[in-house]
This record gives sequence, C-alpha cells and structure tokens, in this order.
Amino acid sequence: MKKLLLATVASAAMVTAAYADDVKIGVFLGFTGPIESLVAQMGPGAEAAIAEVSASGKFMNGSTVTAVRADTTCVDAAAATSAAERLITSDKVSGIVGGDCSGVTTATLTNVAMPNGMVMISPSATSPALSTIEDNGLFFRTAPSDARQGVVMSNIILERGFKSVALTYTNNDYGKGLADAFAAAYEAAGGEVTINTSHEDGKADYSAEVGALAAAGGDILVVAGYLDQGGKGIIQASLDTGAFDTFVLPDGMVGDSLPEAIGSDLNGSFGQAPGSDSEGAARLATISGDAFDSTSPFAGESYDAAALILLAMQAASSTNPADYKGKVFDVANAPGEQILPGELGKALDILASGGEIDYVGASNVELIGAGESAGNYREIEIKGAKISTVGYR
Amino acid sequence: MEDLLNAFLLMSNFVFVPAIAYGSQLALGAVGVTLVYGILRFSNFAHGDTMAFGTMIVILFTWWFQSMGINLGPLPTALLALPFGIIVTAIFLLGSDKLIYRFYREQKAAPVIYLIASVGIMFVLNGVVRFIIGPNDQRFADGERFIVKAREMKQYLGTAEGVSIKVSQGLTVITAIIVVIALFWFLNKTRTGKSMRAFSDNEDLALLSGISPDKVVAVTWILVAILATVAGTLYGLDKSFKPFTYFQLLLPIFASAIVGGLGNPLGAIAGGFVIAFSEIMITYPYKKFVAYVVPGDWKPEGLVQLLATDYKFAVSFIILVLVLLFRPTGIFAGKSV
Amino acid sequence: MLINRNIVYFTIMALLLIGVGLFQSWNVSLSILNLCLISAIMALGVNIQWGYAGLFNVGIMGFAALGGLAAVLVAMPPVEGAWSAGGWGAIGGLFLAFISIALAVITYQRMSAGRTRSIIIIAICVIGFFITRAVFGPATHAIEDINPATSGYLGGFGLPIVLSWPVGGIFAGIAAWVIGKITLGLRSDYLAIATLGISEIIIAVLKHEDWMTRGVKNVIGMPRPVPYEVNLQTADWFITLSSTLGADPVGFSSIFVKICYACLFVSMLLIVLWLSETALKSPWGRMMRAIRDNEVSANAMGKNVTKRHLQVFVLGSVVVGLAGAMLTTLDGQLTPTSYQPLRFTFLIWIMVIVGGSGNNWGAVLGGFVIWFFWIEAEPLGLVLMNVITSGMAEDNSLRLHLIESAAHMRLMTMGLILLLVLRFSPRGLLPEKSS
Amino acid sequence: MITVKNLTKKFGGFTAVNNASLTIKKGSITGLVGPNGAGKTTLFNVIAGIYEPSGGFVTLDGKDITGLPPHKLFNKGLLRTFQVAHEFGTMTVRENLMMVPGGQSGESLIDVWLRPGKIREEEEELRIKANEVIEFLEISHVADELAGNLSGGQKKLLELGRTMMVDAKIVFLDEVGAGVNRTLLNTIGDAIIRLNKERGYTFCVIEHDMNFIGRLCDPVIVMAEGGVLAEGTLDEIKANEQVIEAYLGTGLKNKVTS
Repeated sequence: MKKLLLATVASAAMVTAAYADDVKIGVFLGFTGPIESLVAQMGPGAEAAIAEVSASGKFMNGSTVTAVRADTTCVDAAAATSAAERLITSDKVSGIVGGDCSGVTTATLTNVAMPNGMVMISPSATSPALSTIEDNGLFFRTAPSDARQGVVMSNIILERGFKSVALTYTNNDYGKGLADAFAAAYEAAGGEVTINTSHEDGKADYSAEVGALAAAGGDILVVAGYLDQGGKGIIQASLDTGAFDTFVLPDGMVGDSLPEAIGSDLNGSFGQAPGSDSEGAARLATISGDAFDSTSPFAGESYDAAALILLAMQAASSTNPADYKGKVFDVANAPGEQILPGELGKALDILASGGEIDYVGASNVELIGAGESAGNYREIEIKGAKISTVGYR
Repeated sequence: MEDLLNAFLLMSNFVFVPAIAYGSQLALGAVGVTLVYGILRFSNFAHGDTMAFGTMIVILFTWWFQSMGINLGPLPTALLALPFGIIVTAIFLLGSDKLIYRFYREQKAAPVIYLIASVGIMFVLNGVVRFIIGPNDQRFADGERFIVKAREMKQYLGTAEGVSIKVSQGLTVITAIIVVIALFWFLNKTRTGKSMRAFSDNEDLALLSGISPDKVVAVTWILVAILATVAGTLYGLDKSFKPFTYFQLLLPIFASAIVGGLGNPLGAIAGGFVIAFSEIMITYPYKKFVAYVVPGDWKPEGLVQLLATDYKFAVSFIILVLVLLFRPTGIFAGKSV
Repeated sequence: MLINRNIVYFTIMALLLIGVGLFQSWNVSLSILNLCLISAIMALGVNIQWGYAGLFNVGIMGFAALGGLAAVLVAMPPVEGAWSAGGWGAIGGLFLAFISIALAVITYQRMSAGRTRSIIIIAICVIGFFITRAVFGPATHAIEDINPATSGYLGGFGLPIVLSWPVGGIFAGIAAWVIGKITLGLRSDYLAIATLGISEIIIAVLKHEDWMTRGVKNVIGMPRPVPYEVNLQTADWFITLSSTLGADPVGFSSIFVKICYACLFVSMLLIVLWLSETALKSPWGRMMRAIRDNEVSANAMGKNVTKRHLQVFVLGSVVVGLAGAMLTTLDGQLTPTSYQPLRFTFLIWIMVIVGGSGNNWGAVLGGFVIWFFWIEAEPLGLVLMNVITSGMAEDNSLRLHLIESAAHMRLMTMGLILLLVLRFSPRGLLPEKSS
Repeated sequence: MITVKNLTKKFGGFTAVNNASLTIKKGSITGLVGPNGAGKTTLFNVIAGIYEPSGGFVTLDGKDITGLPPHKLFNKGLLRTFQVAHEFGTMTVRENLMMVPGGQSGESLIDVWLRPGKIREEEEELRIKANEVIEFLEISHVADELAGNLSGGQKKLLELGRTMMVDAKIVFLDEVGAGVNRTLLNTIGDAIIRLNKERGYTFCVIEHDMNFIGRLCDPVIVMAEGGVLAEGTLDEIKANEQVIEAYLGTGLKNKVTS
C-alpha cells in the first residue's frame, strides 16, 4: 500500500530524473467530470496492479513501474487529447490504461494513440462502435461491448418469464448503446419494450421520467444507467411511487452501494455484470483492502487492463508498444496457466522463463474480435439487500 | 366512479405529489435568488453551489450526531443539524460579501460585474465542496421514509392505484410553507424587513430615510443562507446529495424566479410551482389516465404524451421564453431595472 | 506603454509554450497551442459581445455546439439509403413545424389582441405540432434504424471540413438572431438566463435527435483538413524530410500534423482579429462604445440601440460558432455530452475578463493564458499539493485526501483567478485602449 | 412646432403627468418651470420617447410623433440633453461629438471592411465639424480628454455640443444648470442664445435658476402636479396667483420672487 502511494506521489510530482529502468504506465481516466465517482475506484484499481508488478521485482529484470495519472474529464475531448499528449510525449509512458468514457476514448485513440503508436487498454469504454474502429491493433478493452451485454440481458429476462419491460437509459453513448442493443435483442426474441426513454445524470428530479415509465407499463423496469447517478434516482423514485417493484440492473448499476442505499425494497431485482465464476473478483477484494472498492463497476477491469499491459510487455521483453501490442492476446487467452489478481509475480516468472499464461484476472478476461472482452457475465440477484451471484453466462 | 377515483389517485401519485414537492424545492431556491436580485440587484449564479455548501455542512453535522446516537425518531436527524448548517453558511456568505461584493458596492459597479463575481464564487464553492466532501453521492437521510405507501393505500382502499407520500416530501412542503410565511412576516411586519423592502424599491430613498445599507445587506445574506441551506437539505433528503446536481439545479431555479418576476418573492414561489408542474405534466404520458377516464375498455394506442421526457429540461426554458415574449416582467411584475 | 505590455505578455506566453516544449514535449506544447488558438477565437467572439457592447452571453456552449453540428453536416459522407428512407420526411417535418410557427406569428401580428386570437394561435400550434409529429416521427425512425451502431443518421454532404467553419458561424448567427430578437431590449439578466437556457436546449436537441447527429452515440472519425499521421509515416517525402531534420518520423509526424493545424488556425485567428480590430477602430466601433457607455444617451443621439445590440450579438455568436466548428474539426468527432457550461461558457468568460474586455488583443491573450493554465493546472495542482503536504507523514489521511482532491483544484483556481482579476485588475491584463 | 395635447403618464397608481397640453413655438426658447415633482422631466421623457404615454399625443410640425423611440425622434430633428449628464465616459470629447451624426458610412460594417477610403474622407469632415463645435463652446483645452474626466459643467456643455453636430430643429434641455458653477452657466446660456439667434434652434429648457430662465426664456410655462398651470413671460408668471400658490405649497416661494 505504501509503495502504491509512493508510486503515485512520485509520478505526480513529475520526477523528471527517471531511472533508466523505470517503466511508466498512464492511468488515463476521468478523475473529474460526470463519472468521477466511479473513477475514484477505477484509478486505484489500475494502480494496484502496477504497484503489485513493481513490488514483485520480477518485471523486466527488476524494472520498477510507476503510474502516471491524467484526467480525461470523461466528456471534454479537447482536454483529454491534451492530457494524452502529455502522457505519451512528455511523461513518456509505455502504455495507457484508459480512457474511460467511449467518447474521449475514441478521440484520444484516433488523435493521439494511433499517431504515436501507443497501446491503450480501456477498462470501461463499452460502446459497440469501438469494435469496428480502425486502431492498428493498438486498442483493447477489458470491458465487453454492450452489443453482447444486450443479448445476455435479453436472455436473462426472457428466461425469468418477463415478456414486457419498460426501459430507461442514461443519456450517453454507454446508456444509449446498451439500450439499443438490448431492445433489438429482446424484441427479436419476442419481448415487448413498452417505452425506451433516456434520463440525464445528475439532474434535479426524476418524477417526470418515472411517471412516463409507469404510464407506459411493463412487468419490470430495465435501468441502463449508473448506480450513483440518475439510475439510482430512477429506482428510488419508482419504488417510492410504487411504479415498479422489480428492476433489471446491467453492469453500470451493479455495486454494493445500490442495495445499501435502497435497502430491502430492491430484493428480487436482478441483472448482470461482467464477471465469471473465477475467484478473481474475490482475490481482488483482498488485495484492495481499504484502498478502493473492488466491487465498484470497472474497478476489476481497471486492474486487469493495467496487468495486461505489463504482462504483454514481459512476454515481449520490450516496453515498446509496437513490440508488445501483439502479445496482449497471447497473455490474455488460453493456453497457459491461469492467473488471478495477486498472482502477477508468478505470471511474470512464467513469462520470463518463456512459459505461457492465460490471464483471468478480476473480470475473467477473454479477448475476442478486435481485442475486447468476450463478455462473460455474472448473473446477479438482490437477496436480503445484498448482491448475490446466481449464475454465469 | 371507481375508475375516476383510480384516475385521480394515479395523477396524484405521479403528477401532483412529486410536482408539489419539487415545486416547493424550486420555490425555496428561487426565493433566495430573487431576494438577492431584489435587494442586492444581481443574479446570483453561486446560489446552487451555496445550497450545496450549506447541505454539506448539514451532512457533516448529521453524521456527527448520528455517530453520537442523537436522532429525532421518525424525523431525519438532518433537521437537528440544520441550524448549524445555516450558521456556517451565513458566516461564509457574510465573509464573501465582505471580501468581494462590498468592494463593488462601494465602487457602484454595474450589476453585471456582481454577476461575474458570483460566477467566480460559484467556481470556488464548487471546488471547496468537492474538496471537503468529495464528488460522490452522500447519504444522510434516516428516520421513517414514508407517510403513506402506495401499496398499503391500494390494499386499504381496494383500488388499482395508490398514492405514496414520503416523509421528505411532506417535510419539504411543510417547511417551505413555514419558511415562506416566516419570510413574508419578516418582510412585512418587522422594522428590518420593511427597511429591506424600502431598500429594494429605491436605494436612494431608503438611504435618505436613515436605513443602514450594511445592515440590510447583512440581513439579506443571512436570509439567503437560511433559504439556501433549507432548500438544499430538503432536496438532499428527498433525492440525494451530489455536488454536481446542485449546480444543475441552478437552471430551473432561475427559470422559476424569472417566470415569477425577478425580485418578487411571491412570484418566485409561483414560478417554482409553474416550472415543476409544467415539467411533469407536459411530459407525462396520459395513456393510463385516459384509459381510466374514458368509459368502456378502450385504451389509447400510443402513450398520449405531449413531449418526450428527453426534453423535460427544455420545458422550463420554453415557458421562460414565452413569458419573456408576452410578459417580460414575469407573472407577477418583477423589478424592471 | 500599452504596446510594450502587449509585447511583454505575448513574449511571456510564447516562452511558457516553449518551456512546455523543452521540458515536457513539443507535442504537448503544440496541442496546447492549437487549443489556445481556438480559445482565442472564441474569446474574441465573446469580447465582441461583452467588450464592445456589454452583452452578457452565457450560452457560448450552445453556439459552439452549433459549430460542431455544422462540421458534421458539411463534412461527413452521406449515409447510404438514409435520405431515401426518411430524409425528406425529416426535412418535411421540420418545414411543417416552421410553417406552423410562422402562421402563429403572422396571426399574432395581424389579428387584434383578444380571446379569439389566443384560441386561434393555440389551435395552430396544437394542430401544427401533431401534423409535424406525424410526418417527422416515422421518418426519423426509419433513418435511425439504418445500422444504428455505426450510422443511423442522415450523414452530411461530404464536403471539405474547412467549409463547415463559416457554416458553423452562420448556424450560430441564426440562433443568436432568434434569441436576440426575444431578449434584447429586456434587461441584461434576462439575456444571460435566456442564453443559458437556449444553449441547454440546443445541447438537448443534439443529444436526442439521433437522425441528425447520432445523438449521444457521437459522430466519430470525421474527415480532416490535414494529412493523417499514419499516412505521413509511410510517405517517402516525409521520411526524407524527417531524416534531413534528424527527427524520428513517428514522433515528427504528429508534430507536423499539429503544425498544419496551427497554420490553419493562425490564419483564421488573424482574419477574425483583423476584422474585429478594424471594426473596433472604425466609426462603428465608436458607436458601439458609446452605446456601451450610455445606452439612453446613445439612443437619444439617434443610434438604434436594440438593433445594434442584435447586430453585435449575432456577430459575436458567429465567431463563437466558427470556433466551435474548428474545435470539432480538431477533435475529429462530435460528442454532444462534452458541451458543458463549466468548460465552454464560463471558461471563455474568464479568458475575456482576465485578458482585458474591450481589447481584442486582450481577449486573444486571455484565451492563451487561461487555456494554458486550464491544461497545466492539473500537474501544477499536484505539485502544489505535494509541496503543501510535504511536512506531513506519508500516510496522513489529510495528506492523502489533499492529494486525491488535487484535480478539483482546477475549478477553484479558475474561480480565484476570476475573483482576483476582477478585484485588483478589473480591466484585465491588457486594458482597453482609450484612444 | 411642438404641440402636446392632453398628455398623461401614469406609473402604477401614480400619475406623473396629468392631461398636460402646451405648444412650443418655432424659434423660441421656451422655459419649463415648476416645483419638484411637478412632472417636468417625465413630460420631457414622454416627448423624447423614453416612456410610452398613457394618453394624449405629441406632434412635431403637425406630424404625430407620439411614442416614437428616441433614435427616430433624433432623425426628425428632436434632440435632448439630460438632467444628469449622460456623456460617453470612455471616449474623448472629440469622439463624443464625432459619434453623433447619423447615417455615417462607417456605421456599416461592410463599408468599414471594404471601403476604408470613403470612411477616411467622412471622418475628416466630421473631425473638422467637431473642431468647430469645440471652438464654439471654448473647450479646446479638453478636446482630447476622456469625457468621463470632465467637470459637471463641462459635461453639460459637451451635451449641448452634441446637439450642434447635426441640424437640430428643437432641443430639449433638462436642467442645464444642475451642478454647474455660475461662470460656466453663463457660458452655457450664451451658447444657447447664440444657437437660437445664429442657427435658428428652438429650445425648451427645464431650469430652477430663475435668473437663467429670465435671461433666456420667453415664454415660460409653469407645471404643477402633472398639469400645465400657466404660460407667459417670466414677469407675468411671477404675478400669477395660482403659480405662487403652487410654489408656496412646496415652500419655494422665495425662489420665484428672488
């Protein structure tokens, strides 16, 4: 822990006299802006992996790794681009964990990362559009595309016997993309979406939205939002007015703070979040301690994104993105020994000795297609005001 | 008959009750804005963040009380912390007046300069609040949650619809009424209040009649501290506390104040309700309502919604623009200077 | 004396950018420079409104967004099939809406006040609303159903993106004309609130009208007016050029692209600056200053104050719209969620006030200085926090909290700068020249 | 030249001008006097288009000008000065004068950008004209001073000067003497008389200083409580019982008789 802090502090102070064998990794997330509260857990998540690798002393013959934070602001493409420029050309990072929101991620990828040949692994940009973006093999994500989640969610709902849902999404590329993907999958499978409407995060009042959702009707309410933003407000207001009793919670809504805040009224609601029956998530919880909340959305993905970059470097024996970008798939997928959070030292050893690993991590990483997580989902249900896992898909 | 009752309950639950609570919150905020405008003569852009600041102090005290096991039974502990929040906020506002606004008063600066200074204060408060309590959602509500629950009401009445009324909604409306009555009593009956109104009507005349402008200004800021802290806390209890939300609240609050007529407290209250009701009623889908009201089993195909909720926030501004077009001084005539 | 000040401040600014180039990197320095240039143009637009005429516009974000919209409509290639699917329906819907509004306005003007007029106007609005929706709704749905993950919108005209800059100015100008018609002539606070509100509405439209701009799904990969780095890196002439300069082609390619942008932006800035300076120094500028100094008196001296306010408001907005289109060009994408008042509106205001309202050079300087610190505040804030907390124990919770909160220093710093300048140097770094 | 018929202006419940009728003859210097609150300035402001009248009408040379905005009245040759000087403070005295004439090509941006030569010529003419006015008013020593830095009297003089930049038919002077020292007031008085004689300006003057009124004005119109009370030469007015009553009511008798 102390090491982690030291690392952050040192990088923060922009120590210019870097050691010859000090590798820098950019942690490029929206520390200010609309998802600043999620990032408060994601940033430390990524830094935990970096600190773990650095402390092991086994990385590239004893090189240290430091994290360099930069702020995407989540929304301001111009500021994000500048910050990414700074990371790559001034701080001379060798890889970037980020960006967080799909919009700024696209901007920095096309404007900064591609021209400079820098690898970016995003823990949380889930927009389906990123699957097809031209990236020269430099862009990966430990979060699955929402196109996949829409299908999974549709299956879960239909299997539980709900034929008609109301749907509300947070009005950004994540919410909209997921809502569209879900609505398409669900209607194709014979379900009825009574209303598909957006809500703005961080606004004053959701009475009107809940009124509209209630009037449209439906067996349950799908809330494709954020758990500490409008999503929570919608659920709270729906319960208060008795509009809906049961909610479907996709990844952005899955976190302990939601049942904590709402209490037993949420019992019976269900949903899914990226995850698998690996013990990765639990392992991460023990690593995180008090430093961050490992169950917060995308905290695990952030850890994994940082770990993947470093393991790929180790596998390529190079910190040059052009060399290690091809190794990301190798370390992430089978064959090889499965690696969980906290076992990065072991993984480094295996790679150093020429062995193969299959990084599983906190979010059961399995890269597919253009370098995105295959989308293993943990089906959850709220029981006794707690999130409990009821299955995996 | 049964259907009509259901229709009424439906509208109450989804339109009237939330609109009254939201309207009260807006009204309290708008009265604060309008008071600054009427007496100090500028649009205070820092008001939303002042609300956030006051609420933050209340939250800190509430946590402290909760940790000591002090509570109010069914009522939220935050009520107990309110006076402390008000005091700290008042100290802050008086300090900011002394450091910043007073200088411009002495310079007899143009109103727009105050406005810009208030933008500066808004930024600083924004930073201070995030600095102290962080950008996250904070919970501080405790006590009972509901006065009436929709489900229980349905069972009791045997109707298809029911009405929920939250403690926080009840509190909001009651507090708003108390605060507004107290404010009007203060402005109309007390000597200080009367001198404030005189000051608001004509600064020079008021000066001639021997009113101390310093006192009027100080009292105004204290009133603003009370209104902002109360409004912010009630809002936080009803929804949640998140610094960013309070900045966003600024827009509907201003719309309320202008629709009512800037500088007119009564107008601000009316404006708050106009904005709240229109936001909710214009975007409400009347599908179910129509189904209840229309005889027989006929049900409308569509949602019977005037405007998608997507444009909810546009509603307040469209009303604002219409008012500006047809009645520029607001529903109740505001100040024209 | 004033000229000296100009030179001194701009030299300091140049040195700061060069310093960033030397100590951080030239890439960072140039990317800051490019945004400084756009900020400077935007600040010029605001200065035209505030500095020349004392109009307080808080809707800058909305005008910048209209510029962004122009970039999409002008430069993106048309989406195949979208026009036939619903393009004409969408346009027809808009046309119908326009007709009903025009009818209502005409009725309002032609008929005498009374209940009949109110009823007729309401009837026109309601009927127009439903007819419009009946035409518009299905058409837009048809457009949005075309491959929603990658297109689902009409697309643009596939023209060179530089053309969108003036178009963005025109869009913003039209919006400003409508707003100005409604609020100018009322007292100044109303203009402020109305612009804030209308810019929120513009953003709401951009976010929700997917058929036009893909809404929150963002339009990405917009064409560029300058070459792509990846292409440069493989071009023979470029490799030769970098080797003669002794530079690494990869790093140099991104510097080269930024220099291209900088050249475009500098020429734009010079044009706008020349136009504004000429205008300010002309009898027109004299008239505007007179109106700003004393509206009543200027009006009594035969100047049509409301009309001139409208003119200057439109002109300023045109410049902001132009800068908005340039910004979207540089970003290479339109992200409606990124239009935040804290960033676009208030930051630009601080630029104008810090730079010196009424003075075009001041606005330009303000644009440079504030953008520079907006970007550099983050690392500077961290350094500052580390210095402040250096005496504390490493795991001191206050220290950790302070360091974690460093990012929020940005807003606070901006607020403090604004307050300090307003108080101690109210005319800004480069005060308005008084002839 | 100016005819005011039954003019009324109400603010809320308060009637500031009540059914006032008067005429101002061409070539005259008409004085408008009356106790404080008699409605003189409000009457000015209604005629000058600052306020919409609640009733009645105003004609200029027989044409209705009721409720026209100030800039249109300016184009018809109706100019005014203000009780508290309304100078353009951040501009020099010369600029203050040069901005006045309407229809300058330099007020059109297109011309500013595309025809700089034409504007330069026009500016040269304006400069000559402004210098003439500055000479006439004997304020050459402050010609390049910022108007905001002038003394109260100089500002009044400047306001008068602005009306000389165009060919005004009628000029309304609102309390030219307020806050002006006696010497300067005499200068202003001289200028008014010269303008009246040499250029044929018609003036309507609100003033409390009866010496000033006596020196300049014929006829004098007395207002009280929003209405016109009497009209005549100053001596006639002073002898009028009603007028004395009106002033007595406000304790200003001395002012009339002094």
